[in-house]
Amino acid sequence: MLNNFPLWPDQASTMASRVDALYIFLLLVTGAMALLVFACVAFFAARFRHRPGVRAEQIEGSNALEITWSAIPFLIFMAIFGWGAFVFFQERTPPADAAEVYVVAKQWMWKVEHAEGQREINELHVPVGRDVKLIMTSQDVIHSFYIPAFRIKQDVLPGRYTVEWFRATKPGVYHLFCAEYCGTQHSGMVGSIVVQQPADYEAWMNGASTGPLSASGEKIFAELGCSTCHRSDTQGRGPNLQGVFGKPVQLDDGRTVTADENYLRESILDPGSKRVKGFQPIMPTFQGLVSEEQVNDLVAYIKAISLSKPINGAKTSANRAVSGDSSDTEGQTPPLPSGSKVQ
Amino acid sequence: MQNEAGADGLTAVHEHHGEAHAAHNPALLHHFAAPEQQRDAASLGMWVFLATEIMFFGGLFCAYLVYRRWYFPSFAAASKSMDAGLGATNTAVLICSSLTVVLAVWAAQTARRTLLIGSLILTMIFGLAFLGIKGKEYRDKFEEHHVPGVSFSFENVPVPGHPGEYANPRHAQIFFALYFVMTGIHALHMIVGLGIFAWLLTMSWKGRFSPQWHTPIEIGGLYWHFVDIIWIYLFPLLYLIDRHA
Amino acid sequence: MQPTIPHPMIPQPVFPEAAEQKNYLNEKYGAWSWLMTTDHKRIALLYLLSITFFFFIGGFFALLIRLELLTPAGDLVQADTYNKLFTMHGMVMVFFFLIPSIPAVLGNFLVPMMIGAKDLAFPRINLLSWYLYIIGGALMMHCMLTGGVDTGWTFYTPFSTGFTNTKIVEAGIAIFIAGFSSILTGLNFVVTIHRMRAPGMTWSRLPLFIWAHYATSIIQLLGTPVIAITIVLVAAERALHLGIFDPKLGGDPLLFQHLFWFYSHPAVYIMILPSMGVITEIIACFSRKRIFGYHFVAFSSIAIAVFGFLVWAHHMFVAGISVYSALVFSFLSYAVALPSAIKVFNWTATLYKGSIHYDAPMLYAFGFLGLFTIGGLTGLFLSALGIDVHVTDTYFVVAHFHYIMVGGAVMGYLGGIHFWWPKISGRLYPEGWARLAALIVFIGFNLTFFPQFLLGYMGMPRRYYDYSHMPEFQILNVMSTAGATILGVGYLLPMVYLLWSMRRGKPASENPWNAAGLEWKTASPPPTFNFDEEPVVTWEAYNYDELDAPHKEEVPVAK
Amino acid sequence: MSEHAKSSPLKMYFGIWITLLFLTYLTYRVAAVDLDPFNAAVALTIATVKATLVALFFMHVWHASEKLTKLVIVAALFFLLLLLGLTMTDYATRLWS
Ligand code: HEA
Ligand code: HEA
Ligand code: HEC
Ligand code: CUA
Ligand SMILES: [Cu+2]
Repeated sequence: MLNNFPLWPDQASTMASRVDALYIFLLLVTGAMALLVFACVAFFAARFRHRPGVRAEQIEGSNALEITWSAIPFLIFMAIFGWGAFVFFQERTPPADAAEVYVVAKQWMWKVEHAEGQREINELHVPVGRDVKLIMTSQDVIHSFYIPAFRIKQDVLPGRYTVEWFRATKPGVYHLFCAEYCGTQHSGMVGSIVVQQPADYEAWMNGASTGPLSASGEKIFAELGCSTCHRSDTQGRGPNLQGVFGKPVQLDDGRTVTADENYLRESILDPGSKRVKGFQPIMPTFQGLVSEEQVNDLVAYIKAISLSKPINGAKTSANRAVSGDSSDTEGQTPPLPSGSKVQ
Repeated sequence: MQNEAGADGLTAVHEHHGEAHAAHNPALLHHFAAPEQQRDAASLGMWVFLATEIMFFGGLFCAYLVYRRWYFPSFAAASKSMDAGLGATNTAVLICSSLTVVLAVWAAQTARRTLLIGSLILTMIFGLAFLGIKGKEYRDKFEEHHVPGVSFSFENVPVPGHPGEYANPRHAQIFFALYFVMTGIHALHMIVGLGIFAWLLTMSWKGRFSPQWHTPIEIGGLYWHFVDIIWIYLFPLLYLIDRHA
Repeated sequence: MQPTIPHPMIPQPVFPEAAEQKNYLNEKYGAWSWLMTTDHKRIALLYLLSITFFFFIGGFFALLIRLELLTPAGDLVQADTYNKLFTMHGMVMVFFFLIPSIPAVLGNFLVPMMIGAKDLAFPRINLLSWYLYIIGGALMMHCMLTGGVDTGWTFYTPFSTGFTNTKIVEAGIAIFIAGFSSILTGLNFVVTIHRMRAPGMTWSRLPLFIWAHYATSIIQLLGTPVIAITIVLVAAERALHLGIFDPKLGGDPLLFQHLFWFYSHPAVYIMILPSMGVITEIIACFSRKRIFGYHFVAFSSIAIAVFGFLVWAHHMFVAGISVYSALVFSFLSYAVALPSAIKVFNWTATLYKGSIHYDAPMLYAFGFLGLFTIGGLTGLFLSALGIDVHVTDTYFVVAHFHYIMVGGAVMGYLGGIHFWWPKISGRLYPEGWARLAALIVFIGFNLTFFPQFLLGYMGMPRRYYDYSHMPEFQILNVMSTAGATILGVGYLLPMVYLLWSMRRGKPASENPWNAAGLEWKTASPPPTFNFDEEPVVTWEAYNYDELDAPHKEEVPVAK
Repeated sequence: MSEHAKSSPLKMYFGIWITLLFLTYLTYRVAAVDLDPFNAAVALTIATVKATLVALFFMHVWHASEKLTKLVIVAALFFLLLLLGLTMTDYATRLWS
């Protein structure tokens, strides 16, 4: 598992080389600065060591020097800041068409649900060359989903979703760590990321599956009676949920918010806090009635009916892309997985 | 007490502390050169302490600001359940106590013993009245089950100005949590203030203060006014969110 | 006057000429005269004792941590025990050792003397703050002995408020009380520096040590109250389930982090600024020079204190704050690095054309320069957003802050203790041993913490007690553990020879280093009210040209 | 701080006192009036006026204090604003909630 270069972590995602480039730049710049300082100190200490009869020369200071050694470091700092911010931006902006994986953290394990329905514990299988977006939440305390070989990390919070994404570039098995201290078995909350060639991945995919998340979501949607209010016509007491995901929503208090995953989640668990304009506050809260996994299923379902026109949870956009259905070229569907696109 | 010898010829007999000043001012501590220095130090010390107090309450104001933005409807509903009349009365009580404090300082400056003692007593009475009213409000909240915890209940309370909408009990509970922490800590400061004023009262009774030296009254007064100012903010923030309609 | 009964705790003079001198140490005897003292110098010694105690407690935990990490498997202690170990290590080291260390020991001892005052402005408050420290410390000890805490020193919610059943509230109260002690120390310094300066001691004649302490006090005064109220909220949340930090009840766990770091980031400057002050004095003295760019060094201390309040969320880049906010805080983190850079450059420039002596304090100062620079520069890595995402919560961070806190702040503290030891104790320490100790500390330190940078970039998360899934991390961990034992020896050595020197060391003259500064113009050890007559300052700070003027004899510096 | 040279400041003290009581009454009444977005602003402005009056006249910041006192106050308020303001850079720009 170790690369041929010891003391250096594997580079297995598109982000890894970008972070490493910045890191090496910083090593060089700060190394040069440190060497400069140390060389001056060492040279002065040797050259001006005390000799009997030789007195120190008093120097008050020099504004020109002070300005120089404030301005130059400042410029260097700004370069570092800018570059760091740039990389961060990429880290924080998942491509719109990434495949989605739901992650639920709990003391002390990772539960992973692929949009297609595969469930894993402390493992995550992904194909090479494919953008994957993790939609994560925690059942209890704060955890952090860390894959050193991908150079990505994101805290996983209870009560909301956080998101991170990557595109794996090298098949292999990589460490998954929980990086935020979460209690007794924090150091046991580790697992593996299995990056596979698309063909292997598909073979794995076709193994046992309980059906897509959106399908379970559809079932729950009916069981909990959501569908009594949210109907696909305009007769319901609640808004029609088709096409809501990703769109701006006008709220009763005048604000407009984008219906992202967190919004859907909040609408289910805490409907009162953001009320859609023109509707009565009649939706009951489902806090405590649904598990984190069920919320994920519902969110996946609502997203599915937003993204693809025919509402039959069995065939979601995400599902189609993974199974290699290349006929769908619409903007919202993910690109093809292709082993040859490994960078 | 006395240091006879330094390591070298610098040695000189240290002036025996305080004696020269002791005549006017028994309270001059001997590491100070002059009474003014001592008074200025004390007053600066109190001001700096008040600066730390601002930050102490600042943490609470920060939490308040965050949740008020998030949960405005429930905060408004919860705020409306408060007795603003009592809150306003308490504000007035504190303002009166600030007046008597400032009178006490003035009395000390101008050597008016009766006024000094009277003002201090009045201040304490106002302070106690404030705590009494606060106590009654706490009891009311307790009876209404508005104290956060297992017995908390805030069901079906309408949001002011939004007919048909009800406060979210969980959000209202955060309001009440902040309410109790903020007013509780404020009340704790009042109790400390009462202790300080009880001490000032005994000192005044014994005639310890003079127009030359009454620093404790001044800095005790600063503290009291500060606690008053905190309340001046707590009142609108807690009692007057969206009260109309 | 009390009869002079020899006290076993107090070193008795061995030399007859010293026997006659009255000083703060021998003026009164008996435990009571120490416990009830309002003399800032005696209070400093009380702090010295208690802080040393906590340093060894914290160090003891560190050794256990390192032993556990010697092997990948979690074999020495249980998982919960390990979690308590690093928590108590962090809490003790931060709140009961490093934050009070230099201010409460050297600052207490020197601030009044350096500005020509007889004492701090509020001597009784000063004593009170020691008692608060002791009460807080006792509570912390009690907490540790009856089970301890396992949240990490950062107390993150909702783990601390709802998921652990260890003694959070008790530890919180202990830190609350110690925080109060810290506030009172800062308050005393600010008022003293404003009100008690001797005639002629203008702001630009103040030693830079004073400027550093002034800046430190600002942070103590304005930052500490926020952690205090945060602790109150955590305790209340834990006891009553208010929901302020609990997402299940509508609260936001990140609010806790904001409030916590609003104090705890500036707090790291409480730890480093006084050390910078010490280093400045040492460098000036042992290069026999006025500090290069006095005003820049002075104002950079204030700038660090103020900017220090602007950067706290750089500890939260991956915690879930908004991207915009992360950008702002990353940018501001670079703003706070600038004044530190200015200091490093000015220290270096001070050496230029100096007359440099290699006494032990100066060796510590060199060590500080090197290690602080490395620690600080790695701070730049952490505040670069793109890199922090990878290295946050790994050993990279652990290495970063140990480089600054142990390599920087503790080095400065030890350097300062050596530098002023003649003044404090009236005795000289053995120079050869001291140089050896400085060398051992430097080597041991680097061996301990440099490998952790590599570990961190390789991805080893912090607060892991068991790394059996990643045995590739072992070699570096073994190096680190080996270093820690060397480091431990390096810290024990000064303990031994400094204690030894209290009885056996050569008596120190008034000014053994021929150093500038008012504290050197009175006896060693000083009399109770510091000066026999109120000093009047007519010279500039760091007037080494006058001290070394040729008409005077060359003053022997190295022994 | 104390200025006993001056004539009796009692009138001023009582004047401030009446003003403060009036402002309390005002803030209480104005809260019942619908000023839609401005209710909070008005309430806080009144509170600030009151606090300023107490500080300036009852705490003698206006007449008897040296600059340093003012500096301490301004510094404390500045840091309070930093705490609130920089925290809001996060809360005001989060995409969620
Ligand atoms: C005394 C303690 C101390 C000090 C002084 C500092 C100083 C700095 N720290 Fe550090 N830090 C800690 C103690 C300290 N830190 C601790 C304890 C933690 C972890 C807490 C925890 O999670 O448990 C931490 C964590 C920490 C983090 C969060 C890491 C994470 O958890 O993800 C960050 C991120 O920005 C950071 C940055 C900085 C920066 C930029 C400085 C700057 O102030 C450094 C400035 C100094 C220099 C830059 C060096 C000298 C300059 C030059 C020689 C100039 C020339 C250079 C160039 C031109 C390139 N620190
Ligand atoms: C001032 C601060 C300070 C200091 C001085 C130190 C000193 C040391 N620290 Fe610590 N450290 C922290 C502050 C500090 N640390 C903080 C804040 C954390 C984070 C905690 C958290 O995650 O919550 C941390 C975490 C931390 C970790 C990470 C734990 C983890 O994440 O799992 C490690 C691991 O190596 C470590 C090691 C050390 C070592 C080897 C020393 C050495 O320098 C210590 C050397 C001293 C000695 C070895 C003492 C010598 C004494 C004896 C030999 C006598 C024996 C004792 C008795 C008889 C009682 N520290
Ligand atoms: C009693 C009727 C009712 C039931 C049952 C109900 N809802 Fe709703 N829902 C509403 C109403 C009315 C609104 C619009 C007002 C609001 O936002 O609160 C709404 C809004 C929403 C929204 C935000 C829609 C938008 O356009 O922005 C989502 C998402 C949602 N509901 C999901 C669900 C789910 C999932 C369930 C079942 C677990 C459910 N609802 C059950 C009545 C209901
Ligand atoms: Cu989960 Cu650490
Ligand atoms: Cu920091």
